[in-house]
Order: sequence, then structure tokens, then C-alpha cells
Amino acid sequence: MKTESPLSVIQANGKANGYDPGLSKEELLHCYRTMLLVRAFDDTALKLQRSGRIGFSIPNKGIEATQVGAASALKKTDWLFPSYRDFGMALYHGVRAADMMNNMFGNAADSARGRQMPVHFSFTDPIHFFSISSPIGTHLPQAVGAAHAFKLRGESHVALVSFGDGGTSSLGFHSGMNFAAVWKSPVVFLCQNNGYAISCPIEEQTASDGFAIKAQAYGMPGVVVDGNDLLAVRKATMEAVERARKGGGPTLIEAKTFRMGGHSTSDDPSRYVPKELVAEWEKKDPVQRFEKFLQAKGIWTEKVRAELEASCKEEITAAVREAEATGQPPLETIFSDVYAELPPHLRRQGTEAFELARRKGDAAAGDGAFPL
Amino acid sequence: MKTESPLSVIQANGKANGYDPGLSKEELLHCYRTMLLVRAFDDTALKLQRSGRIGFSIPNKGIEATQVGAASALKKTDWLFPSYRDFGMALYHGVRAADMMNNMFGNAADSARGRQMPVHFSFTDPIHFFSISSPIGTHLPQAVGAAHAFKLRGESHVALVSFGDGGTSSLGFHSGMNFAAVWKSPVVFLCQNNGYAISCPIEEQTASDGFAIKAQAYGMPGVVVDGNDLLAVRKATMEAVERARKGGGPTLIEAKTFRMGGHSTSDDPSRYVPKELVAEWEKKDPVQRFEKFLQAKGIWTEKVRAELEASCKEEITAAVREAEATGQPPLETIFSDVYAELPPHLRRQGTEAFELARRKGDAAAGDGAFPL
Amino acid sequence: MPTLTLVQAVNDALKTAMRRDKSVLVFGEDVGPKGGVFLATEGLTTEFGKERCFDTPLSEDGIVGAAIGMAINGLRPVAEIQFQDFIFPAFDQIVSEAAKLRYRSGGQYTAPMVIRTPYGGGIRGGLYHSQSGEAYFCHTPGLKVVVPSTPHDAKGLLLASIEDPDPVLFLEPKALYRSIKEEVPEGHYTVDLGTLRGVREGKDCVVFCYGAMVPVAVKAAEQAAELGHEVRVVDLRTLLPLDEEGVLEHAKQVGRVVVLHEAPRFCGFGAEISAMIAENAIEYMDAPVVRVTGFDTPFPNTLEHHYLPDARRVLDAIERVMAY
Amino acid sequence: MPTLTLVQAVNDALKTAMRRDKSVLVFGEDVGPKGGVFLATEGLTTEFGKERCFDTPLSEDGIVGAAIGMAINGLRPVAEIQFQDFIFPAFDQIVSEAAKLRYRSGGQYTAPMVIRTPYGGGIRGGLYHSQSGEAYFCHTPGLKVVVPSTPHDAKGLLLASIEDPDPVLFLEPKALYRSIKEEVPEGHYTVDLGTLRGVREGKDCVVFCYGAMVPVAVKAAEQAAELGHEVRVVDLRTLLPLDEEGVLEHAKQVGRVVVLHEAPRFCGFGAEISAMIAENAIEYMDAPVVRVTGFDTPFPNTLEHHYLPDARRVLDAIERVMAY
Ligand SMILES: Cc1ncc(C[n+]2csc(CCOP(=O)(O)OP(=O)(O)O)c2C)c(N)n1
Ligand SMILES: Cc1ncc(C[n+]2csc(CCOP(=O)(O)OP(=O)(O)O)c2C)c(N)n1
Ligand SMILES: [Mg+2]
Ligand SMILES: [Mg+2]
Repeated sequence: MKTESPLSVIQANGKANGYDPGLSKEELLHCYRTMLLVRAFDDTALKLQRSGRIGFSIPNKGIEATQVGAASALKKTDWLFPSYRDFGMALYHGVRAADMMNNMFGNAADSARGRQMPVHFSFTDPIHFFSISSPIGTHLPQAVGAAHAFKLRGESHVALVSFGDGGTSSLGFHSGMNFAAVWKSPVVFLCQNNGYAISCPIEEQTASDGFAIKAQAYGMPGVVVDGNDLLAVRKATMEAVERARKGGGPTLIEAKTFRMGGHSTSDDPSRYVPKELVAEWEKKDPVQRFEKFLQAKGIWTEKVRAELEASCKEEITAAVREAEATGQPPLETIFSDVYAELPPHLRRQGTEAFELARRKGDAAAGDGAFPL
Repeated sequence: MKTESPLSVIQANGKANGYDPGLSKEELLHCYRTMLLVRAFDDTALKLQRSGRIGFSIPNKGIEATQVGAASALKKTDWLFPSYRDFGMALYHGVRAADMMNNMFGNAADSARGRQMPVHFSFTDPIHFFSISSPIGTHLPQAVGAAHAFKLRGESHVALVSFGDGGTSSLGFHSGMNFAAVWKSPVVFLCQNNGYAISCPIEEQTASDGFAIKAQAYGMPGVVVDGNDLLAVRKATMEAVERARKGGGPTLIEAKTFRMGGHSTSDDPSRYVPKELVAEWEKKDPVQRFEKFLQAKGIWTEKVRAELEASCKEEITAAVREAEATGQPPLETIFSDVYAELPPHLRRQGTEAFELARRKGDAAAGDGAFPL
Repeated sequence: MPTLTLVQAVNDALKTAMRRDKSVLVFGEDVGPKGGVFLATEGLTTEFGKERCFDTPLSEDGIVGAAIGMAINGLRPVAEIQFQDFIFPAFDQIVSEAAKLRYRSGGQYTAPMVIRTPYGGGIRGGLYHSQSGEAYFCHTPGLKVVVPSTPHDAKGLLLASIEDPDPVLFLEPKALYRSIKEEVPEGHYTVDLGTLRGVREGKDCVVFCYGAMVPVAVKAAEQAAELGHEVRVVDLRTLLPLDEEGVLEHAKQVGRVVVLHEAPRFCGFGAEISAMIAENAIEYMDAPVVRVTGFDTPFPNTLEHHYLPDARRVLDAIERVMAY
Repeated sequence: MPTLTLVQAVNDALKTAMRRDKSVLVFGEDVGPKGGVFLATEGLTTEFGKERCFDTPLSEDGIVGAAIGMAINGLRPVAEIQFQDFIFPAFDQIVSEAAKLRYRSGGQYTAPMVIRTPYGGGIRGGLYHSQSGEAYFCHTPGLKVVVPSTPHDAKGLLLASIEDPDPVLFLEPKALYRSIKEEVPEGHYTVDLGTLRGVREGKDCVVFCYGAMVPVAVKAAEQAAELGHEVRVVDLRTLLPLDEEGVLEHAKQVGRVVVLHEAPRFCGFGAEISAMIAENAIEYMDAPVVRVTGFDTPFPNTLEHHYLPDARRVLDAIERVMAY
């Protein structure tokens, strides 16, 4: 069976092919600005990394429409189970760029207390943006569990879990998809097919015809959307979310998009991504695509872009200023939050560490860069 | 997508619906006798377990046609990666019932040296019947690795890996199917859908429409066969095996059958299997089904059955006699085969154990029954 | 007070917890209508409905992963892993996720949940129905690891585990499931995690043990008494976090120590106890610690009685520390 | 002799093995054209073709499971796990399968294979790119566990591991990948598994260590020399099977021992060393063993330099054992 061609909404002329996203002008501009904000964040993070002020970042370029389109289908009472490449989902829902930047710097104000690598965000407010972990795929069954709790309590909230093409090979994909379908959990699986898992192209990941088809193995609907078309992603996600809210169970959405940068700031994609492929996707830029739509609606000009870009830049600059002005987490954060209460052996280890620092001076920090 | 109705060959009248299995009379009778031998083995194992002479067994009743039909599609140079419910595959290929019985008794002649529970067979001769392990699903990626070795060396051998409906939820199913499809490995995945994973019916296992459809998630062909129809299983397996030999990659076969007994000798299926379901499948007995075919061919009578049953019984009785006459594995088998060479710490632990036995007497054996 | 076996006490604890708190859920393979392969969950689906006690697909990764998701969202999941030997597909979810979630999210997300699983040898289960993997989990900060050895403790510790704010691995010594009975209080009570249980008095030597080795230690101590040695037996019952002070206190009081467990010796839990005592109480010790453990091999079947430490081996160790 | 970094020595070992034996295959995530995230497999696909060095789907379970299948069928797989932190999805395949296969089949099926993986801290990798899980694997009979700390050893031990008849987990200390260079012989040579390496002479005290902690120990020993203590440093390099006799010999010779590793302390590898010495060489000891280890917490990021043992902490431990 061949997968159908991806759902797309925004036409070459900018018209939204008979689909009304149901968004006000302000809301549309919020979507747009969020994409620009992601770009500004990305650019700044890259510079910070290159100059050694932070250790690591993850580029989002090319994927912004998927992130924002999907996020726009959720309410604040829904829960997000993001991957590390989902900056736009947090920003869309009003997570402060400064709070994300605190994580990039791993400072005392970071909600993860500087314990995780950069881009491993965790928020509970203004939306539950679940603590990102590095192991691929583990958050899929977790999202199912959280969604199951909604269902058991009779709440109509939904969990959206986002992961990459590589993530579909993980164990969590198999168990998460299977449990969700058997339990009819209110969860939306968003597979961001961006062409590569680090350096491995999708042909090395699966022999199936795309990823949406994998839904059939679990008995749930699977849809493919053009991931560079914000409205298409929004539409598909909305449908999946509504079905889930009404007790119709889970959906797998494959958003076809492309990672326009390296896997991370430590990666050199020119080693493995053919130039022509990049050039091809360059033409499908998701921000420009959405601009065409806004323009056709009469709410976009170059000036609008320039103004919004400036305000995004300012927001990110302020975020960096705030984050950089905040000190490192205190030594005790090594020992806290292992358990709800500090057990005696950790109290002793902590005391010994303080005591040693007093007698022999502090440990010397390294250069702070994640070298890969 | 609805799965098509299962492939079946043997009609109600015993005719093989336009399919010629390409088997001589002797070969057909060998298939038949193997099914009877499995039944004889089963009956004896149950009695041995009930009387406390062995600790545990796994009933095969109802699944014999799947086991034998699939095994009949393999050559001796192919490799089998069996589950614990595949007695017929070993017997078909000429593994001595006595060697299997040695395993049931865990005696000194057991190829596993009494280290595994009963029914965890391991053979390399007359066919590679890979060492059975208890964790479900682990042998799927292993079969793929072994098949990949055939492919790399340019050999046209095939690996057949067998597992249950429950096994499809395991991690090994996902990684094994995926790797095989991406690598185009010469491996045949045989899912024996016998209705239950211990007490869990298939609706609790998956929301998909059967199991063959899961092949689509991996980009490989999936077929459903009537698992109680030996020739249908043979036909589907043959096709899959031939495709694999020719470089056409893997296939998933779902054999629809039914476990007519408990999960094991420790299980009481009346707690969870509806009586009507058992009655329904009683009518589809795989041995009777094949008898009809043999009868239509003119090579079956009640007398043939009686003779073969008697010879099977004799074979199994002799096997028990041989196995029971063989002593326990020696103490040193606890320490050997951990590594190719005995490392110093194991030599020391072994010596201490011998020394203690000398000074304080042997450890006392328990009652020997696996109580669940 | 009813007289219960250990597995009945587990069942009683589950019912007690589910009656008190409707956010408590029980799930796993075959825990529903069948009541679990050891009948630990018998009757739960009948009493609480299949929304609160239910079977899952055959995936330990899914079971534990879903439990984490439920726990972060207000439920109190009690997941069963059918045998501890089959917990390894969930190792990533336990070690990378449940154990580290509070830490990595600065306490924003936490996983108060229990994973119950039968463990240990003695039932002729061979390699894959007999293992004792406690050391793997005790080396994992963020987890708690509990092992009861009596019906009373099984109920009280399980209730405490279900109410605990952190993820708890609850290892049930299956060899003891039906071999002992005792009076168990009705209704709700807890036994605090992180506390030891003095099993038997003695001033000459102490045996530290847990799970199915506790009755083995007691038997050996009784035999030692005939030889004139007064042997104390201490049940560790919470392995992580361990009452280290308590362990050292016992060691200091008697000066001679045997450490006993079923699991292989190398890098086993006993190594930590032995090291801890040698490092912190050496001045009080009259003899080096002796470990009695399973061998550094996989778990055999026919010869499991040779593999499992028995009173014979423990007594020999007691004699050795006494003779030092 | 060329001068190589540790990661170059690994690369050289792989090339050497693949040139000598065409049944040697290398695979894992991103090991093909990209050459691995640390470039350990750089150039292999070019030289040996993508049949012998190739990328796999993102499944550690699949990688190790397939490796086992290849190994039983005559190949010599060398599988890469991108970071040791991501080995846990393969835990079941390693612990239940590779480690137990020879035993459970009475030697009919065996899994001569190597799993290479970068491990340990020091690169600002936080919780999930820094862990040292050796204790999990060392508690697993049937496995071998090897940790090199120099380019020379990395090559010789890796070649020995590839030729070994048993499954070997080869832990590469990523903090040392590029921090040291030394002359490494061209072509084939092996360093025997199960042997210690004396790194530095000394008669007052011995530090047992491995991996990235070896240079830390050496630095502390140099600082201790200024205080008048002659500190011996011993690199354990094969953790399982360990040269226990050698360890005891060193301990007996000097009477004072520090055990050093990055992994958490509780039930860590150091517990085994400490226990082993206290149990078997107590008469020779002038002071209790002191362990210097990571804390019993997950691995932090910003403060990783506080978490990782440094020369400061090791020196403090040396001073403590010397002052006892
Ligand atoms: C279990 C596990 N294995 C390996 C890794 C290393 N790793 C990090 S990201 C990545 C690729 C993920 O690709 P994909 O899922 O497509 O997401 P993308 O980065 O493209 O968004 C890998 C292999 C990991 N984090 N977890
Ligand atoms: C990883 C793992 N989890 C749980 C078990 C316990 N267990 C043994 S058999 C079984 C059910 C298997 O069902 P299925 O795959 O349908 O095979 P069948 O017994 O029906 O042939 C379970 C849950 C196991 N052996 N391995
Ligand atoms: Mg990707
Ligand atoms: Mg079944």
C-alpha cells in the first residue's frame, strides 16, 4: 500500500485551499512571530555556542511550521511531551525565552537546576511541557500513561508527543503506539520526519513507505502532512486532538519536513547531506510559505517582518542578558531532588563535599563545551 | 485496511484446493506422524509433570500443524529460532525425542546441561534449532543477525523465527522486523497467533486487525494463513522461504490457530478462556484436518493412525526411559560454560563448593516442581 | 488478625491501598482475570473493576513507561513485572527515566510509583525465573529498593512504598510466597522504608540478609547455637536507601559479620555492605566480613540447590568468622 | 611508530582487525559515512565498504540482538553504542542473552562479539552523556568488561577483545579520547584481558583506578609526592574477569589503598575492590580502604567538575589513608 500524498493547505498563491484555520489576525501573527522567535533563538544559540558561552544547542531551522502548527492545536490544559527539537512548541504557548535561556546556560534559575544539557527544558507553566530527556523514544509510553490518567478521571485533555523519524525505531515507539491504541488513550503522536537521524537518512531507518503507515500496525489512523505548511500541520493536529478529546483514541501524524542545519551545534551535516537536497528544501522554507498566506490575507508586508524580527531579536537579547546575569546553581543542587527527602548517605556525601571545598578549595571548572 | 481472510488449502472434503505440496507419500506421512509424536510427547510430559518426575512442560495441542507445516518448508542447512512452543519443528527435522526428553529432565545428557527449565531446548544437529530462552522476543533480532551472516557470505540459507501473538508486543519484534526489512535479510517471521498470551486475549495485545498487517509498518509482505491447515502453513512458508533465498527479503506470516490447553502445566486456562471458544476450535483440530487430506489421497485409515500412534508412544516411552536413566549433571556444570575458559574466581568458587560438599555434605535438593 | 502467607499479604496490601485511594491502579501482564501468575492480584479486577486492575500488552517497557506517565499526572500506579528476570526490557525506563525524573526536572515532575516483581530462586525456574537483580537497581540513585521477608512486612512495606513520593522497586521473594504464614493486621498500617528488622538476638556474630535468605540465616543461626555461637540475624528489608548507621551499629556491637544473599557475588549488594563495614568500623571488627552468595554464574536449574546458599553454607561461614 | 590519540588508536584497532579477518564487521548508529559521533569509525566504510561498516536504525536492542545473531553464525561483530548512557534499551540483549548464551546452550551457541561504547564524564554531557555504568555489567556473569586508559592499551585491548571467544563490553573513556597522545605500534598486537597495568611505582599507598580516572590518580600521586608520600597507581583495565590476585598482591605490598572511580559509590565497582581487600588481606592493611567516587546522584551538568573526582579529592583520600 502506498501512502497518499501529504496533506497540504497553503497553495503556491498563498491561498488556504478551502480551509479556515479559525484564527484571528492576532493569532495568525502570533504563529508567525513564534517561528521568527525560534529563528532568533537558534541564531543566538549558535553564536553563544561558537563563542563558548554555552556548551551546545540544537538547530530548529526548517521545522518551525511543524512545531508551531502542532502547538497551535492544543489548549493550555493539554500536555506536551516534546523532543529536544521543539523550541517553537514552548515559545508558542508562552514559555519565556529567558526561562529557556536559563536552561541553555544551566544557571541557578534553570528549572532543571543546571543538571541537564542545554535544550533539555522542563516546564509546568503556562503549559505542561514535559521534562525532555536524551534517550530517544522513552517519552512515548509516558505520554500514553499521562493521557490515560486524563481518560480515567474523565478529563478531556490530550497529550501530544513529538519525536523524530529516528525515534520510530525506538522501543518506546512500539510500546507507546501499541498501548495507546489498545487503551484508546487521548494522545497524538507527532512524527517529525526531517529526513535524518543525525547522519542516517530515512532509508536506513525503515523500509516502509514513510512513517504514517506504521499506524496500521497498531490499529490507529495515520496521516501524512506537509510539515512546512503550518496550516496543514494545524489542521491534521486539530483533527487528531478533537478525535482524542471525544474518546476516539490516538492518531499518528507524520509531518514531512527537513532539518536545514546540523543535528546539533557539534555536527557537520556537509559530511552526509547532499547539497542538492538542501537546495531543494531551501525553496520550501516554512516561514516564507506562511508569509505568502498572510500576504494573501493582507496582513503581511516586508515591514511587518522587519518589525517582528527586531522585536524577536530584542526578546532573545534580553533573555541572554538575564540568563547570563544569573549565577551558577549552588553546590547543594548536586544532592537535592534525587529523592523527595535527602537520605542520610546523600547528606553525608554533600557535607563531605562542602567540607572538602572549605579545606582544599573548589573543584576547577572545565571549558564548558560539549565537544561533539 | 482489513486483512484478507486466511490462506487455506485443505477443503472440508479433504481436497488440497489446487495446491500440490510436492511431498511424497513418505514425506506426507512423516508430517502426519510428527504431529502425532508431538501429541504423544505432550501427553507424556503432562503425566511426568503431574507425578512430579519433571518440573514443567508446555502443551502444544492445537498448534501442531503450524509447527510441522512451517518446519517442512526448511532445509537442514536453514536455521530455526524457535519459541518454547515449537516441539514439532525439532521433531520434524529429526531431533531425537530422547534428546528433548533429556532436557525435560535436565539431566547430564541434556545439551543445556540441566541449566535451563524444561522445554528450553538447544540443538545444532541435525538442524540448527537455536537455544530457546525465556525472555519473549529477544530471538527476533538474533535471527536477523544470523540471516544477515548468510547473506554476507553469499549463502542461500534462511532463518525462520517463531513467536506468539504476545511476542508481537515485545521490543524484539519491533527491532527484529525493522532491521530485517532495512537489511533485506533472508528471514521468515512466523507469528503463531494462538489467541492468548498466557491469559491475555489478543484484543488486550493489539488494536490492529490481526498480526499480518503489522508487516506494513516495516515495508515487508505479511500473510495470514489458517494455522490448523498444515498445507496452508507449508505453502505460505515455502513462498516466504523461496523469496528470502532469492534475496527478496523477509516476510511476516501470521498463522491463526488456537492453544487447546493451558499456557503451561502450571496454568489453569478455565479461569480465562471461554468454554465456547474451546469447543469451536475443537472442531478445527489440525490433526484431523490433515487426516482428511491424507484420506482423500488414499493414504490414511484408522489403522494407519493406530499404528503410528503406537509407534509414537513407544518412541516417547523409550525416550523417557533413556532420560530417566541418565544421572544429574555434575556439580562442575554450575561453573563451566560461563566463559570459554574458567576464570580464576570461578575456579575458586567451584573449588570451595566441592570442598564444602566434602566437609559438610551435599546441598539438599528441593521437590523439583515449578509451581506456576 | 487473619493469618496470611506472604503473597496473600501482598494481595491484602493492594486491596487496602486501592480502597483508601482511588488513584491507586494495578496493571501488568496477566494481573487481571487470572490474578497474576502467583495470584498476587487475585480478586482485584472483581472488586475494583477493570479500570483499576487490568492486563497490559506484553511489553515491560510499555508497562513502566506508562506507569511513569500516570505518576506524573496524579495517579499512583502499581505495576507488576511478572518475573524480575523480565524487567530488563524496562531497564531504560526505570534507570534513565523514573529514577532521574525528579532530578532532571528540578522537582517539577516526579514519579511516585511502585514496580512489584517476584524475584529470587528456589522454584526450579532456571536461568530466567530465578534471578536476584537487586544490585543493578541499588546502584541507581533516585530509586528505592525494598525486599520484604515476612507477610507482616510485605503488607506494611508495600503500603509505605505505594505512599512514598519516589519510585520504589518492590522485590518479592517468590520462594517465600507460600512457605510462611503469620498474623497480619487488618486494614492500613505501614512499615517505614529505610529501617532494619532485628530477626534474632545474638552477641557473637551478625548475619545481614534479606528476602528468602532470612529463614536460611535463622536456620543456620539455630544450628550455630548448638555449637555455642549466639548469632544475631538482621533483615535489611530496604536496600536503598539503606540504614547504614544501623548496619554499622550492629557490626560494631558484635564484631563479626556474615553477609548473605542469593545474587552472584561479584559487584553484588554484599560487596557494599562488606566494604562499608570494613571502611567505617574496622576498629570494632574481630574478623573480616565473610560473604555467602550465589556463584558468579548464571542461575542453573537442576542444581539450583547447590547454587542457592543454604544453612550449611551459612553455618560454615559463621564458623569461619567465629574461628578467626 | 605513529603517535595517536586514544580515539585514533581505537580506529586503528578496528582497521587492523578488519584487515586481518574479514568476518569482522562494524555497525551502529552513525558509524558509516559520518564515522561515528567521535570519529572512532572514520574511514572504515571507505576502506571496507558498506557491507562491513554500516549504519543501523536507531535501536540498541536491534544492534546488540543482531550482533548476537551474527556472532553465533560465524561473524565477529563489533557493535557501537553511541553513548553508554544509551545502552539500556539493549540491557536485556546483553544481560539475558549475550552473557548467558554459552551457559544455557552448553556451549553449542556462543557470542564472541564486542560492544564498544564511549563512557564517563568530563565533556559537559549532563545526566545522559556522562554515565559510568560498569557496575551493572560487572555484576553479570558471562560478560567481560574492559576499560582502556591509554592509546596503546586501547588498541591492544580492543584487538584482544575482538579475538576473544566471549562477549566483551569495551568502555572507552571519552574524556581521554583526545586528551592524550602516545606512540602506538603499527599493525597487530594484543594486550591480554584480565591483566593489570602498573602506572606508577610507590610503596606507601596504592590507588586502584581505571579509565579517565587514571590521569587523575597520577596527578594526585604527583602532588602526594611533594608531601612525601610515594603513591603507586594501578590501572585495573579489565574489570571482569578481574585479576583479583594482582589486586590483592598490590594491596598487601603497600598496606594502604584508595579506590577511585567516577560512577556513584553505592554498589559501585569500588565496593567490590574494597570488600575483596578487606576480606582477604586485612592482616596486611595499615588503614581501611578509602573510596573516592562520584556521588550517589544522577550526573549533573553545570557542576560536573564537582561531581567528578579530581586530584584534589584523591589527594585528600591519600592523606587520610596515610594519616590513619
Ligand atoms: C536511545 C538513544 N540512542 C541514541 C541516541 C543518540 N541520538 C541522539 S539524537 C539521535 C537521532 C535522532 O533522530 P530523529 O529521531 O530523527 O530526531 P531529529 O534529531 O532528526 O529531530 C541519536 C541517534 C539517543 N539520544 N538515544
Ligand atoms: C519479556 C518477557 N515478559 C514476560 C514473560 C512471561 N511470559 C512467558 S510466556 C508469556 C506469554 C507469551 O504469549 P505468546 O507470545 O502469545 O506465546 P504463546 O505462549 O501463546 O505461544 C509471558 C507473558 C516473558 N517470558 N518474557
Ligand atoms: Mg530526524
Ligand atoms: Mg499466544
